[in-house]
Amino acid sequence: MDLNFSKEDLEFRDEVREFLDKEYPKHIKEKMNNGDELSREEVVEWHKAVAKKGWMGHSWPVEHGGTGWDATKVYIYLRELALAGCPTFVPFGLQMVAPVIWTFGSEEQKKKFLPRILNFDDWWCQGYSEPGSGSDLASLKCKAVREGDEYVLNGQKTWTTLGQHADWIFVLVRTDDSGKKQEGITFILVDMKTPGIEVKPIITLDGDHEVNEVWFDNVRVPAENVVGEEGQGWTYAKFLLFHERSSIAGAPNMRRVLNSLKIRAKNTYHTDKPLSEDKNFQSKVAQFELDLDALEMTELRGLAAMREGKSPGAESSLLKIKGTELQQRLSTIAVEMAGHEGMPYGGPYGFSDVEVAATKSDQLSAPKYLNFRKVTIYGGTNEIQKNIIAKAVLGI
Amino acid sequence: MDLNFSKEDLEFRDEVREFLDKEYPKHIKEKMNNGDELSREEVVEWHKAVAKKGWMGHSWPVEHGGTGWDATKVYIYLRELALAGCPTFVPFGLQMVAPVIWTFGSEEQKKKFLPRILNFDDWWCQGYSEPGSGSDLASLKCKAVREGDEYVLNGQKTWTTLGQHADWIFVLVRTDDSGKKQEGITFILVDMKTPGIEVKPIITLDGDHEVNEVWFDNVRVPAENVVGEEGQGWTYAKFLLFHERSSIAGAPNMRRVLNSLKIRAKNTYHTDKPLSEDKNFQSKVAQFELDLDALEMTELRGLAAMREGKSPGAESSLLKIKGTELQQRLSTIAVEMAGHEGMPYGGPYGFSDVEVAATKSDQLSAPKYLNFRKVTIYGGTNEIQKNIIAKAVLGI
Amino acid sequence: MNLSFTDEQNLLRDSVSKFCGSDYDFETRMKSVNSDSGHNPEHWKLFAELGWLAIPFSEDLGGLDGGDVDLSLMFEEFGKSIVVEPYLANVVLSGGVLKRSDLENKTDLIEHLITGEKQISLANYEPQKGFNLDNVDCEISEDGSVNGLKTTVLNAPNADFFLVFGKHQTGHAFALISKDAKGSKVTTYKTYDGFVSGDLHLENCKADAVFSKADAVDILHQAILEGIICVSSEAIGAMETCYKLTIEYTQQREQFGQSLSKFQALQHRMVDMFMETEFSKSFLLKVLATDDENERTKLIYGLKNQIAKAGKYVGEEAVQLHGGMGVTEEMSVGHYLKRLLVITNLFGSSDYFLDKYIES
Amino acid sequence: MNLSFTDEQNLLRDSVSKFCGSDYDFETRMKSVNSDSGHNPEHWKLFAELGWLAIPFSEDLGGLDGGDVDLSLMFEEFGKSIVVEPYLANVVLSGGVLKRSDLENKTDLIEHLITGEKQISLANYEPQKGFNLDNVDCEISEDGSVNGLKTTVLNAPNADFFLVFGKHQTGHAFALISKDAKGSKVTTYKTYDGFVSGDLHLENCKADAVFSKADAVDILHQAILEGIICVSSEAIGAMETCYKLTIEYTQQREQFGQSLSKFQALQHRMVDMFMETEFSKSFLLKVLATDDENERTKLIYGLKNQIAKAGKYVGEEAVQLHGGMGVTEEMSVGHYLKRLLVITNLFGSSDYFLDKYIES
Repeated sequence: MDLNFSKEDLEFRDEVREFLDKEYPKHIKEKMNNGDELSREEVVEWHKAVAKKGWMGHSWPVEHGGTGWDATKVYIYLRELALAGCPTFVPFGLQMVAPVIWTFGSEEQKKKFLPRILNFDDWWCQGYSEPGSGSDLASLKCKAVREGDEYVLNGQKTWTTLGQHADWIFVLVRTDDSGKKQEGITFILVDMKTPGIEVKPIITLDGDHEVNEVWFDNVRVPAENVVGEEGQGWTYAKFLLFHERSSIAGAPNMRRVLNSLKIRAKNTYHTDKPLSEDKNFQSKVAQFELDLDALEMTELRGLAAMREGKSPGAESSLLKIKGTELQQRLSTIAVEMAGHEGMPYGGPYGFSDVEVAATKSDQLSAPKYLNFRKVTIYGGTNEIQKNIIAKAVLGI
Repeated sequence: MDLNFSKEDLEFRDEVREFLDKEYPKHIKEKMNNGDELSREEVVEWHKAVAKKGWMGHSWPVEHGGTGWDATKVYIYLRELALAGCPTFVPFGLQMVAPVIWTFGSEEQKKKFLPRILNFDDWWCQGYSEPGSGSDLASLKCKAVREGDEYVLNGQKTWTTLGQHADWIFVLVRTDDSGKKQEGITFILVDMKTPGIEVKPIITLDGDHEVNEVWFDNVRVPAENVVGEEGQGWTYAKFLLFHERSSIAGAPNMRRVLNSLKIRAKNTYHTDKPLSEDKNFQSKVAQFELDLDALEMTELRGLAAMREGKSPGAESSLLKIKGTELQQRLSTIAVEMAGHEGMPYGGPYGFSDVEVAATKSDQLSAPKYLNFRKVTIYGGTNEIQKNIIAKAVLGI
Repeated sequence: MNLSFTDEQNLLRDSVSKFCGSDYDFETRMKSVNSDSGHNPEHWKLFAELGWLAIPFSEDLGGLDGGDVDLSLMFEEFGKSIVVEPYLANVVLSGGVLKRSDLENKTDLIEHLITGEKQISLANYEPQKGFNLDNVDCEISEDGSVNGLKTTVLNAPNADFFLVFGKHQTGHAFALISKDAKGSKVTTYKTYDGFVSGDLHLENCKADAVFSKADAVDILHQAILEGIICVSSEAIGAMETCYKLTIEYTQQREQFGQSLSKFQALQHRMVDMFMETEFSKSFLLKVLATDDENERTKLIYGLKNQIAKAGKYVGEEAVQLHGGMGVTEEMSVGHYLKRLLVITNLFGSSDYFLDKYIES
Repeated sequence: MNLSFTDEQNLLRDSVSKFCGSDYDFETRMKSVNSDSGHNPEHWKLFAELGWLAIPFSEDLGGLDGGDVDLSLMFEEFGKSIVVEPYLANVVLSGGVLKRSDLENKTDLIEHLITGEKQISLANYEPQKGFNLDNVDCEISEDGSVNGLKTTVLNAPNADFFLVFGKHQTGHAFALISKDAKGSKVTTYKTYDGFVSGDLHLENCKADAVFSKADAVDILHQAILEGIICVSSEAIGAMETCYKLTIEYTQQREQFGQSLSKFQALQHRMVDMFMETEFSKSFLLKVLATDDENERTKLIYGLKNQIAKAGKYVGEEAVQLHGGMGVTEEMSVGHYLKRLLVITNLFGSSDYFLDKYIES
């Protein structure tokens, strides 16, 4: 039992570092360091750079273009990316719809979609939640009626992250409402350029436009875009949720943020001594660090279990809960650190053109805190995750 | 709005102090200060001293021998008693069965029982809980069948506090099980000397014998001992629970314990400086103090509301939850303060005859902590209190 | 011992409550927030007409002789609707400094405050100088010229005058600076709770007056203490609305075939929110009912610590229990969290005030 | 990177687990607790026969060359049944000091430990001297006579020898003292977790040997660090049993017409207990898998802090969710809480170790 990397692993780590050094676009890196938002083009540019290197399929089977890395390599890879402050991968194609397609899709669908996903030619988004469905996903109402070789979609999806940029959307629709709510759900792939689709922004507390409503008004979709069988969509949907594991990026990314915060604390004064020497601050940071260590090791235990062929199963709910709680705690430490200098609104719709005396980091602390309120809600609220653990792990 | 006492109130406070100075038996005081257990005789001696002064009925109506004090005087009285470290009053007669008797009892019952309660001639205990009934009190099974002028009791009660000392017990029995579980319950008063009653000790985690099982084997009780109407016991039971308000003694008593703890901290060393100068300890104590202030003021708000004729209602659940949480927190601070020197077992069944190097306070810290685990469970668990607040106060 | 409000106090509360209840719904508030000045001049006029702006001033200053209890009652009601009208900045902070000051024309200025004709902002905090009030670099020279940079000057864009706190050869002093004074520049911005604020740059700026050279720090301290009572009361009002909104929302919202409010885990969390609010109210009451000045100051530090924790907790829970809807701009609940978060950090963090409490 | 156990380690765990599962139910444990020696000599003999007492000693000392991982695995299983056999006192602490020491006859003593024939207790802490290891008054003089008072000497009533840590003119040293030595007196008592312990009074007591004068503090420190890993592992085992007992109890217990485990608020709390246990396991794993000595020491401080908090939390919740039954001596769950509380405070409080972590 040891945390040391083998010589081969160390070489691989150096290879990742070299790649990042050379191919991680400088202008994107700078924006990420400043906490600025990336444009659609920049996000694509980053993904393309990775795709060109052949490293997009780190979680994919080799037959579909996966890298074939073992768990340690995947860990090293994602850790290095996070520590370098790279943007996280847009997961909707790569980690969510792709496994559904290669597991349940037709040969045509695999050929048509998988290579384009791996190359980030298409930007995917998710059509799951509906207003009123909340955590009770299966109660969805968005309708699809078959007419000849097409399905006609009507209804509304919501909380569609980055839907404003997307080329394709995977949608859960109701094709039959005669049975139980889990039955009669169909999983269908829709080109966002199809007439009748409207994307409306939802502005969140931090003032950002990240999520959307997606409206379907008589949207005609070829029947060949149904994945698997009509009415079996709930099975695929659950498979996808199960695959939407909390990414390993969580811990290394928090470590990077924590480190920069500790450095800033040396020059931050709430009283006449720097915050870094303040006992309350030290205790808060130490306890956070300890929890972060535990989170990271829990991720590693999961990876190790997977390597031994065990399924990580509902334990991923555990990572989701703890990881998101820690993200929120970290953002709280940053807000407290900023004090009243965190008040000037540095969010994307603020007076970012005005030169404010407070530092950019201080100004960004509250928008980040506010943005992070969502992480315990999206992807299945933490309350739902607890229900899952209670049932699936503890058997109660 | 002010917390100052009027001249009259101050005079009353001095009167209480003078009484305590003169009439609070020295040997009891010493035992209380040392954390030793009192014998039955000593508990009775203390109550008799108060009764002699005519101050037992501080919460009673004047017509039954109450003192007729206003809310401020009651507050002052109980606060002084707690600050002087007096034993709390045994509540089962004084605060629990007495209000039921004067509200629902017959004239004969009032005449027979109330003066003896006020004079502490009888020690009462409570026969409510049963094994298996837990918080679902109304599911009780202890049976009483009428035979002529008597009821015959069979069954078992549990968690009967200080039942080993009691002269009388008030019991909820099932006289009819044909209807809903809340129906067919009868409230009956039973002489503990009646043949067929057996009291068996329950030893709690701290090693103490405070609670008991009480078994009824064909116990014959005169029908005249039924309070109110047969089958209406649930109404009286709820009235009693409502009257069993968390006593105001909670906050002043904690303040006394906290103060002695702060003094000890000046001579307690975990490192090379005294604990009283340790930042962690200071923060913990400060936060406790702030919460204690809030608890005390919440009690005062309740008293003020009562003075204005408003019912304190389910808000007493709020005091129960917070008060017991604080008691547990305080006992935890004491255990932490003791460190490994709290390990020698200083409970009532320990080697108390051996001269141990650790101080008596340190040795008592763990038994007290363990004893206080019960406070969030007894008298309706804090979970049940939350259900009550949700329903009765928040209307959900 | 007396924990009751006077009839006048009850009347005042009813009148503020009525205004907030009938004239200040969430939509109205957001209109003010999104307007140029960040508040509604009509409301401000109304506040003046109702006499609210005169409350904490003594009669000889043209005021109504109100005290902390009156302010607290008002702010609790303000908090329930997270009112953005600049009462804190003008009346409590600037008014609080002025009324205690030895400024010659203070009666005039206070009169303007009371009528609502002029607005005045207190400028004391500076970038990276922390929460200790006397820790400033800004210099007020002998001849009244002022140099320095002041940050998060509440309500700055609406201010006709600034009360600038700075170093002075006697120790510390205040400088009265009009908004058009040469050498002054205001950078205005919104704060994330929807209020307006600004930085004040002063370069050889000539003050209209320099005052309270003998006791400037103490005056500032007293005004801030009063400010803490006000924002704490406001937070309590906001907390109350938070748990009430949450109850309402969870009762309406159905999931898995029953209303969310029927899930026991959520019920217990709403009870916790309610309890935090109630115990915060009690602590505030203790502060208000304490006469002894040292004890009161210590308790105010404790209050700020408690409110910072409880307010943040209740606000966060409210958003969480609103689920996805809670994090949208569209729902009011998130705006309560924003204001509570600002209050948490205003005048100093929760840790800062715990330390002050311990040291007192 | 390798987080797997070796086959030998898995075998060891299975064998300990089998013993605890089949020969060490709660009743058996309480019999040991209530016996004179506070443990069962038959069990101790069995431990020796199974080779468990030889684990952490090198082969040349007659041991099995096991390491912290092996000890940790054992203690996690011990914790599941809160085993009271004096493994920590004898093998980990006394053995840990002896194996690192320069005591001449240490091989003999260790052999006696391994065969279970002799028991040895470490005596280092003193009344009111706190947690810093080098803070002792006990004096070991040139000629080997020892004066001092040692407290909470684990397993004292069963000890044939004491390893007494004290001041020495070279700095610090250990003194080997046999139980019958003139000038020594043992006051024995139970600790509230059911273990036995004692105070050791030494008055001009002649030591059999004085040893490790050069590095006594460091040796003590190393033994205590190993002790922390052991009790932390034990706590994790106890935590696991706590949440499992709670699940079992709430499933059986019916209230208001359904089993307690169906109440969502209670479910979420059991999930929290489970989560605390799992994350504690992860942290322990991090410690075990870290090679660098400084980093490892720092992490052990962190581990003790985490375990103290998590263990107490899980134990308290287990008792609370058992309701009235939880606070009786009769149910096992409360005894888990007692042991967890002792572990919380053994070697130093949770706050103490957080500070040590911060300072490292």
